[in-house]
Amino acid sequence: MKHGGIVGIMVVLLFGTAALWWGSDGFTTFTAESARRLDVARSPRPLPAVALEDQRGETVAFEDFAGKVVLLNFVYTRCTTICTVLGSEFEQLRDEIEHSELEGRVVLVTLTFDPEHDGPKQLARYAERYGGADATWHFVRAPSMDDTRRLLRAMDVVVVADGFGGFVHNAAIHVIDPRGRLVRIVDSDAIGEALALARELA
Amino acid sequence: MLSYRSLVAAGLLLIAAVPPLAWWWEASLVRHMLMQIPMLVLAGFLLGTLVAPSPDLGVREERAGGIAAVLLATFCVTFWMIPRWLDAAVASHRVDAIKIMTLVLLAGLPLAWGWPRLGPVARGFVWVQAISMAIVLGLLYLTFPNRLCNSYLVNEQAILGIAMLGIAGFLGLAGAVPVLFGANNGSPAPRHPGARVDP
Amino acid sequence: MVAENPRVFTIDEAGRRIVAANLVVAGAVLLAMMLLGLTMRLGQSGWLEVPPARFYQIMTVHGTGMIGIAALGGITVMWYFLSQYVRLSTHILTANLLLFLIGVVIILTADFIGGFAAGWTILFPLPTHGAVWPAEAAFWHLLGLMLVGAGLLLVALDFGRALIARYGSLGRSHGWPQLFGLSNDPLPPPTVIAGTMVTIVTTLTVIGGASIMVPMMINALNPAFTINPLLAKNVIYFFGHSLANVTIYMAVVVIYELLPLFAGRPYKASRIFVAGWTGSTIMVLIIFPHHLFMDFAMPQWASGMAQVLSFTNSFPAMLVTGFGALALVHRSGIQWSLVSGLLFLSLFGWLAGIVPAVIDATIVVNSVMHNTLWVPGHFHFYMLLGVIPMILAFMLYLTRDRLGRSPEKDSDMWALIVYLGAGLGFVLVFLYSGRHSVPRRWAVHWPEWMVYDRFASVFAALVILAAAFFIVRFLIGLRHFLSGR
Amino acid sequence: MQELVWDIALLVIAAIAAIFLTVAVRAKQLIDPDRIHAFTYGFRAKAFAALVIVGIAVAVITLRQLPYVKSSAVPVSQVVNASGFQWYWDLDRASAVAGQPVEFRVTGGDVTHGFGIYDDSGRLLAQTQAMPNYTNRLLYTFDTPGTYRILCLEYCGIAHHGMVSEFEVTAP
Repeated sequence: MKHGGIVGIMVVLLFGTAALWWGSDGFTTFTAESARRLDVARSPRPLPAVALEDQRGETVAFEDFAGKVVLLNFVYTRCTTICTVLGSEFEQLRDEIEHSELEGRVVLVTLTFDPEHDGPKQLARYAERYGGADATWHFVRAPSMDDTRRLLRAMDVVVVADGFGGFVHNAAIHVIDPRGRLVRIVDSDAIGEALALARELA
Repeated sequence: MLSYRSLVAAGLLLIAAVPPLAWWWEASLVRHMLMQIPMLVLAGFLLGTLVAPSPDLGVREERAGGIAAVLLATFCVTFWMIPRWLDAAVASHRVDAIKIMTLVLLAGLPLAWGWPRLGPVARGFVWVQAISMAIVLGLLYLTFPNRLCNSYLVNEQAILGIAMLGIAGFLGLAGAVPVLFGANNGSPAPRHPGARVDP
Repeated sequence: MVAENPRVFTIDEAGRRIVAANLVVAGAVLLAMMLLGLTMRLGQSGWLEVPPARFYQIMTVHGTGMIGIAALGGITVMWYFLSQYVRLSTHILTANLLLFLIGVVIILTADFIGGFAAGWTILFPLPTHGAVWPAEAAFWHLLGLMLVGAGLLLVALDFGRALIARYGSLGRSHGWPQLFGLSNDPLPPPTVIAGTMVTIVTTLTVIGGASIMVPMMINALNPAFTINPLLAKNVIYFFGHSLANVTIYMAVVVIYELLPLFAGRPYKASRIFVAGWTGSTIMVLIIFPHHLFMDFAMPQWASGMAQVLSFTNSFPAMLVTGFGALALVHRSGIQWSLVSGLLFLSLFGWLAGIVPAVIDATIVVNSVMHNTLWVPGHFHFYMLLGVIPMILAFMLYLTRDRLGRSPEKDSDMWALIVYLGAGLGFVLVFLYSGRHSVPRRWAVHWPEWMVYDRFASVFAALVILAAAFFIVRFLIGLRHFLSGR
Repeated sequence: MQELVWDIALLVIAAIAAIFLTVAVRAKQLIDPDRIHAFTYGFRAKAFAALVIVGIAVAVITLRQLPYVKSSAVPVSQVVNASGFQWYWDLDRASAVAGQPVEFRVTGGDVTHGFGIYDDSGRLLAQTQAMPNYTNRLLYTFDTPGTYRILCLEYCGIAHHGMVSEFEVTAP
């Protein structure tokens, strides 16, 4: 055992580096957000069957959009900061989709994670800010808080209270393929990328 | 055997690792990184001082073993400094349990065994690396425009960044003051095997 | 406490072997890097076809390699003389050489095969935004630098450990109690004071280097993580300036130790000497903003301070080391030999090299000189005619020229004259090109600049011949040194 | 400026060389070490005083004319927005009128570049760094009409030497 100590150092170096490599997907993924995106891109995730309610108070479900590509984002209507940016980005997306070959094949869904406050009335009012809901853009909530949590958990969306009555959450566009699986997550301002993906999948 | 140290270690574990107190620490990024994790490592360290035999520095193997042990602790702490694993520990109790166990057993314990076995150069090396890693993390958290952790707010990130730079400064001063102004008188005779001064 | 310069230096066999290995590597890399430098000048002069991508890879390797061997050679000089006063570890010096060699292999691979060519200054975000080389190449180049830095850090820490063991603290080995009148003990020898400065500066330099290279390595792997470019620039120049500078403070002890042997007069530390070195310790670490004069976003106080400190930083070199050494030689009946000649030349190179540096550290001048060939002119001055002759003098002293008693050959004097003449010509061409606004780091030169490049190429070739002569001399005498006689 | 700087540098280097030569040549004329000590150290005090005086004078003179433009400066009628990219200059206008100040707002689009203004004889007139995230304001008044060139003065990758743009200056 003349070189036992040196061997020990080598073993620790090897296993330590391996652990860090594994824990960061080859030193590329250091944050939970990028880990979530990488994981979704690698293995698409089915979404839980959850009853949703839209801005008119009518019941909808993700199955209703089967055969279409869904671009989904999360908001809460009291939000005055990032969610307004998210809204105008989806507005741009709608302008691009409508009157193009994508119309009817791609829908936009804005989902509130604050169903206790955001009822159909609040959702409708929120929709009005961006020209109202139509066949392309739906504003929905999962009426029960449990269902909302299941949805958020399935997509690894984390919502944190900001201490001022609002929330902080992952701002991103979630791309759901015609089979109802979450297949990609892109930056909320990556409109071109989201459209390209939708075109590919639709 | 109930010694003073084992009591402190048990107390630290109780405060840092037992829910719901553990969750309270983890609810804030600064508490999580700068209080809970150090407490866990310290608890492991104190437990380690109870079980580790005192070093025999005449044996070279002991020194190499010390380096391996401190390296292990470094890897373990580094792993839990990766933002996604901080997030994962908050999101999953199972990951959190693994975090607590590894920080105690794979970071604190080996540190207690390894640190007394390190020579002054190795200690200095670890110290210097700790300073630059604190600067790196400080800059990372201070300047990163987006959220690094999904579980925490971005303003807490900036606080953590400043705190990390503060820690770097503290480590620097704590290292520099004794090195520059130590009260030791030194050894009177210049003896060295490599090169002896001829009379 | 022993303050006298030892008349004879002794070293055990393990120490001899690692010192020799370090110097062989330093000599070989020096020649290789000089040839790369010549290739660049030939390419600019139009005499040799060097594709731009290859030119910039060569430029990156040349800069990195030269700083690397200046540090390796300098730290070996310092190790040898410091080991006369304190107990140093040969294992650490060996570890340093191994880390250096591994780092060199990684860097050469990353640059010549991976295509990395961001210059030795690795100015963020260029390393990871090179457009033609992959980010992985940047990662590996930076990793190579980190290994070289880790080796230097180990030696510096060993210096620190040994100095503290012997003197109690770095403040004491720096002579501070005597400087501030708190102690009447004799001052530590000059080499110990210089070694203390090198310990402090090298350690802080490596901390700075690691603090910026690790984020850049993360950026190479994960582009989403970025760094503020101006902050990065500050840290990079803190690291780069201090590292390039500290090499001369490592190597300069060869003057303190050897020149007295030739001149027959002792070189003793004084309170002025301690004050000068203390000033250097502090100023070397805080004058780096003189690299950022053209960054108008820098706070003006930082720029103004950097200009003033750059002026004052020349005082210790000029008035302490330079003046002291000249006084030592003046009318001393010094024995001129290859070694004492190189020592004298190196002192001139250092002091004269400060002149264009200080001038360029004036903000108004910097406006029209920054990043012209004036800048390489100034640092080639003190590297080629300062640091390198110090290391060469050390190599030749060890192998053949103890106390200058060995017979001098005509060829020795000729080599010295060629080295000085061609070296001076080489750096003056750089400075003259700077006077004519020739931009720095251009692979392709405009026709009107090529005449300068051709003169530079001829001078460079002559310098290489002289340097090769010295290094061959060293290699021939190496067995003599290793045998310990 | 360049000529002055070169002359001063050459003069001081020559002076240092002369001192070294003198010491080298006279090294064999032995002198009593005690006398040399008193002589040289008295001389050092004078040299120190001289360096301090020259240094302060140069610092005071040169620090009064810094190239940095404060944001509160008088408005300039000619503004040029310049961005450096790998490997070209993007200038929103490529001409100006002589005799009136021009404000160059310089930034880097990808990596750090250097914005250097050259006249038609190849002389560097003024420069600033072109860095991402920052806009540096460089004020320059062209005295004579003609074709000027913008050269990249910070190494920015393998076509660094190709970053040259022309800038026309017309008579008022």
